[in-house]
Amino acid sequence: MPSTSTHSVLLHAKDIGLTINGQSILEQVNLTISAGEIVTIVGPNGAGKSSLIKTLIGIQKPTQGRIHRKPSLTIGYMPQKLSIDDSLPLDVYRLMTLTRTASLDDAVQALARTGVEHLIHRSVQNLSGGEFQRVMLARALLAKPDILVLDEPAQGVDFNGEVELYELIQKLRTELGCAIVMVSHDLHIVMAATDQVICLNKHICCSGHPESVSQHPEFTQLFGKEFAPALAVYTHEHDHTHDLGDCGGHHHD
Amino acid sequence: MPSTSTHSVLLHAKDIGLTINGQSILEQVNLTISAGEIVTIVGPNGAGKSSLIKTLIGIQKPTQGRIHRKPSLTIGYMPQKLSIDDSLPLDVYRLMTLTRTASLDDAVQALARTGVEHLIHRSVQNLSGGEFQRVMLARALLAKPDILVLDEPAQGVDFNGEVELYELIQKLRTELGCAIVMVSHDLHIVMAATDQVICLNKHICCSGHPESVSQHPEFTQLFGKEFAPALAVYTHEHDHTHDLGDCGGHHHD
Amino acid sequence: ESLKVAVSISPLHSLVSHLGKDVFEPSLIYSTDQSPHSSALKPSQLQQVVDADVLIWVGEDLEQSLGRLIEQRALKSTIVQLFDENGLTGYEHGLKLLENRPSLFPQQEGLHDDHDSHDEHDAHEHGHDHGQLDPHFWLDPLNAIAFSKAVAEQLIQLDPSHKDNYEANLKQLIIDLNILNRNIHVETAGLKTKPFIVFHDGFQYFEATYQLNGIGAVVLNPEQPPGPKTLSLLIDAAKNYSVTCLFSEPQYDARYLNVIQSKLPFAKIGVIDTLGSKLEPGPTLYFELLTQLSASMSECLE
Amino acid sequence: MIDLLWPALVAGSLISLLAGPLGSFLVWRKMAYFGETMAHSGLLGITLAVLLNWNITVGIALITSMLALLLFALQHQHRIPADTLLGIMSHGSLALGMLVLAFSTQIRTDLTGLLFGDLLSVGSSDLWLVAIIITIGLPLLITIWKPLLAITVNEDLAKAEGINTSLIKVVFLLLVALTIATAMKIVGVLLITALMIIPPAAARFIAKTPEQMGVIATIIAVLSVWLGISGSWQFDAPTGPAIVAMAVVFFVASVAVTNLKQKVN
Amino acid sequence: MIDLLWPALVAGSLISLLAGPLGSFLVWRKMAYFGETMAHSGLLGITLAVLLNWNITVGIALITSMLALLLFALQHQHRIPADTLLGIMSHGSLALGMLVLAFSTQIRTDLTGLLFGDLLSVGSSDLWLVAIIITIGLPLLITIWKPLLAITVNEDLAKAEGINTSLIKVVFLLLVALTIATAMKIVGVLLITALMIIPPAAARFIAKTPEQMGVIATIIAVLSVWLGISGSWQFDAPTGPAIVAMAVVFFVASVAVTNLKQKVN
Ligand SMILES: Nc1ncnc2c1ncn2[C@@H]1O[C@H](COP(=O)(O)OP(=O)(O)OP(=O)(O)O)[C@@H](O)[C@H]1O
Ligand SMILES: Nc1ncnc2c1ncn2[C@@H]1O[C@H](COP(=O)(O)OP(=O)(O)OP(=O)(O)O)[C@@H](O)[C@H]1O
Ligand SMILES: [Mg+2]
Ligand SMILES: [Mg+2]
Ligand SMILES: [Zn+2]
Repeated sequence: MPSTSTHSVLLHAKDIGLTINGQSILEQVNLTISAGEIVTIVGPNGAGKSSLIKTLIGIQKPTQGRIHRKPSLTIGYMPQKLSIDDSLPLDVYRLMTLTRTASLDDAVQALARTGVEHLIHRSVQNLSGGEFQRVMLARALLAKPDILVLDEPAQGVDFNGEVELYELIQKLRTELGCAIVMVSHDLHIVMAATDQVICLNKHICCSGHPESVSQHPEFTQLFGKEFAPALAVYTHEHDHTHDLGDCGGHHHD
Repeated sequence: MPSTSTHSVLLHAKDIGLTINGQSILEQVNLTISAGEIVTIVGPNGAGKSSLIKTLIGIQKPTQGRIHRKPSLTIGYMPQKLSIDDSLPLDVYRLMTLTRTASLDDAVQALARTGVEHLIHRSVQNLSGGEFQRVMLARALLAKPDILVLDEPAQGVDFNGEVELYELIQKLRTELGCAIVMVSHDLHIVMAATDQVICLNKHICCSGHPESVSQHPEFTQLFGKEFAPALAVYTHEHDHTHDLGDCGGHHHD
Repeated sequence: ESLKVAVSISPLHSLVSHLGKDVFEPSLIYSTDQSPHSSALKPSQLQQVVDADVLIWVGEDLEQSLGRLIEQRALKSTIVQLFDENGLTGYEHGLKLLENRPSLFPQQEGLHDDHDSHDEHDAHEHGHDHGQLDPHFWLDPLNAIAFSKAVAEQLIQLDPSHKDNYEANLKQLIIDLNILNRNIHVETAGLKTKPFIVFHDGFQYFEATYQLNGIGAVVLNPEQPPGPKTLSLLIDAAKNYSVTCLFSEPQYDARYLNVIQSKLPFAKIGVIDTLGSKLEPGPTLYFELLTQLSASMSECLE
Repeated sequence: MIDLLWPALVAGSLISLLAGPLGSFLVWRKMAYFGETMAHSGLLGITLAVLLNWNITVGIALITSMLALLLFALQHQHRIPADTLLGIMSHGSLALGMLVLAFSTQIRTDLTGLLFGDLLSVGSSDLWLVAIIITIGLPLLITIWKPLLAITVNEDLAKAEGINTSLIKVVFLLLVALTIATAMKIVGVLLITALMIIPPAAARFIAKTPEQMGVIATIIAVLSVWLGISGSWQFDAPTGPAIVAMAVVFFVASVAVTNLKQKVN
Repeated sequence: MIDLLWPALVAGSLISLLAGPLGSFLVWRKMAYFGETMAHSGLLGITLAVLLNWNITVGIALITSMLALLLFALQHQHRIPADTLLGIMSHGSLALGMLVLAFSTQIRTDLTGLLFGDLLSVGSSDLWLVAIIITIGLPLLITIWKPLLAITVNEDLAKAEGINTSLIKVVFLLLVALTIATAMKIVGVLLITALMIIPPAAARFIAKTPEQMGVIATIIAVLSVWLGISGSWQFDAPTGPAIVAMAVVFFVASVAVTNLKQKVN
């Protein structure tokens, strides 16, 4: 069983399944997120990570299963892909205060944490890819939500920025006490800064503490042995059997 | 001077400058790209990498300087950001053959090289972030252009995919003999698979072979000493002097 | 078999019905509630037009969809059109045509007020543009007689075997029209000095025949709103002449008239229906139409 | 002069207050042709009202609200863009209206009246109506401004961060529908839609934030109304077209100045 | 019956051949209201033609082409969306047309005729004109199809990969403008724009590629014409509205079936 901490449970997903146009995208996903926890979802492209996140925060309705959210849970979300139409004059400050209010000072401070405080009055449509990503991250921080949900936050962020970003996420948890759910492909860094890793490939292949997960055969099948230092093997509880080729491919049934 | 190989010169940029709305984005960029060469542009977010690429291939007009392209040069381009409207029914095969014709077999083969041949008949709007990136890459390969221009090709691609991708790029150069210009933040991998590194921060801070560049003080200033193994120092020829803080900051003048 | 005659609008259809009594019954193309200006044709209307031996209409200024059809299709029918944009087409028989007027009508002698005498001059200056003849000619019973004569002549030419019927019908119709004319003269005799304003100038033939005293129209073309100065001049003139009656038309919004009315404490708004939209098509329609017109005028003006 | 023109000035200025900010959303949400659609559906509304013996205003309000809800439902799928949806609804309801009309004698409609209805003919009861729309509509719009803007930027983001997107969208659509349905009876569709989209478009080149765009659009709309009405008095031109032409002048000036600035830099 | 209706059937079917694929681009490029804009500018064209003693068709063609070029120029900036630009041009030219008209009395324009023009009154010279448009327009459209599609997906990409984006876009805009300008004289704007946007919208739910969408849209358009004309004959209803209503039926069916399928899955 995933180690549910003693903290209060913010969100609990039970037997989630998602099928779009007859195509199964998620199957039998069970998940619990508690306050102050950093959960990282890893998995190959097309594994359903973004879909899972959207289902958890209520953008996408699951076709099976149920999701319990703590009443009046506030969510900060940073989508994987976002494009803002040119017809809308929108500067960075206004984007950051879109759904919540914040003073200019607070906004600058949040931007400073992601290294882009000089962009505060720039038009969002003119930002470079990495600048936009940093702004969106600062925006998510600013809201001080109960859960911060980040879909590939480091995508397009430069080398230094990426390192700083994961340090920042660590810090945030202690400062704000919020839970952080993120998707990332950067296994090096993820492994170092995560409480719970969920390895997804349509269903949850394995989950648990980073050290244990990295030893799991399905994990090494997906990501190679490079990330298998040495520690206890965590066994997940599926009611079906796995052969080795199972989770590595794209078609798991 | 950048080492121009004995191969034929495909593209030559002379004293390129770009100013948009009074804001200087590129300054005094000189650049030569020869056939069969892999050129990687690195630099912090907002350094002007994407702008430089767009200027080189003629999407953006430079406000200063001139660009010479070999007559009838064919270009394969993979932009950093691309969103396709939902009103257009477009499957992967059709996207790949948008500007050039290719048989279904060839398209499948190209997709197979980026590991997503099973997506050939999927609608592009439903692809996951990484799947789309892989498809766009396969699309760029399929065209067999003289220059392949890739703006952060590995963005959103999963861990295994990223490793394979850089191997693929190496292979392509020898197979197709085309030049490859790419932007990347993944310094580890870039360093291993590049002929010429251009370190950009509005202007070219330093450029040359990876080993030499990684020793350059401005490079270490930008990216930390981690990437400075040991080799000759390449000195670039600016007509202005640098102090140490120069290239690391966002405002260089 | 008898002659197939199709007539575009109901007042003309009524006159032709008289002429065809005992010989043929003309068909009506635009039903009374269909605006000849903007309605698209239905298949049955197309059939009617294509089948007709004789097609009688006013012209493309009025029946626009019919105009397109006549222009496009090679029709077998004889087309009776009394005038086009260049003037009379040779059927005249005494048809009197009027030019479209500016918003503030040039006044008849004697009713003139000095300050707007330039209007008359204007009307002459624009007198020879295209499309400047007012097509609502049938509102003058004498024009109705001219029209009937022209149609009868055509009918006799096309269907000589019924010459006697046509001549007799025409004779009777002329008598009836003259009686109608006289009656309306009597009814409107007391209205001659009473000034009024109409919504759009679709009605000057009636006005001219009975020497009524319309002083202006809010719009010249119902699709074209007036300028504020025009409106203000109309209001001034209305005050000047102590207008007590404003006429709206059932198919158009009376909103401008309401504005003018708000500046004229004693003015009423009456309704005139120049197309007879509520009347049953047939021989009697024309007579009902004009009677109704004069009745609504005297009701409002008295 | 003022005597004749002041109702027009007041009504035009009041309507501009709502047209500026509401129109900005129409521009952002690619619904510039909402007004046109409402006008065309108005024909159907009138026809039905006459057939079923309703009050005509009720008929129009009902049909336009239904169309707004239909638009909401159809926008859930993302494959047909907003302007095409509006086009389908506009042409569809116009065609339906004409068909119903063809089978029901004795209904006369003044479509051109709906299209070109005129500020000059505004009376005091119209002024009251406009005042009522403004006092209800403006606070309502201000209330939904922030969440609606978030939805406009990105619907997923807004939903994730706790906004009831469906509710806000429905309120917005109904607000626009009813505003246009009422205003078009008074000033005509040409003027109300032009006031809703041209000033925001002109403001786009100047504004740095959505709020600025709303405010600048309102200012341009009010100026267009005043200058347009003065011009129309000066040259005895129809008022509505004069105001629209004035707004176009502002738009052209805005484009020209922006282009010139870029050239200079 | 056929004897009476065949010109309408032929003209409608021929126009559908071009309306399907051309309309698909209008939907993709968010220009559903291009036809409406052309119709409104038509008024200005007619007015100017009468004033300057030109042939009316020349006047319309000139103004619509100029508007198409203006649209091209204005689309270079990306801050005003296509539908708003069309709205501005449409209302602007209509207002201008009305102003010019106001100062030149005695010009009669038939705006409603342009809007509701009549398929039933199509004659042989019209058929020739339609045939000419098709024989020029269809091959031209097929020639620019591929590059235009690439531009529609992403203009930067198309440009980088060697497409002369400006040329293709101008050709496309002129082609649509001239097609609509001619067709609207013959069948009316209501019908031509409805045939251009409703069938592609219906086809969107079925098609997997752009080419399929163009072809399916054409089929739906032709079916709408045939069924609409038969229905109009059956019930003696106005033809244009009957065809539009038929196309709407196809659209509704397409939406319904798609939704049902998703529910079942
Ligand atoms: N149209 C524009 N108007 C104004 N500024 C712009 C425009 N486009 C880009 N910029 C600015 O130019 C700078 C360079 O942008 P560019 O996209 O080239 O950066 P980049 O090196 O690709 O960054 P990243 O690594 O984040 O992708 C950025 O600061 C960006 O904000
Ligand atoms: N609306 C949709 N209709 C059909 N298939 C979809 C839809 N959305 C996503 N998919 C498919 O579902 C799968 C999971 O997508 P998702 O975006 O969740 O993947 P992901 O794990 O986030 O991948 P990546 O690492 O590339 O971002 C993909 O194969 C994708 O093609
Ligand atoms: Mg994803
Ligand atoms: Mg970039
Ligand atoms: Zn498993």
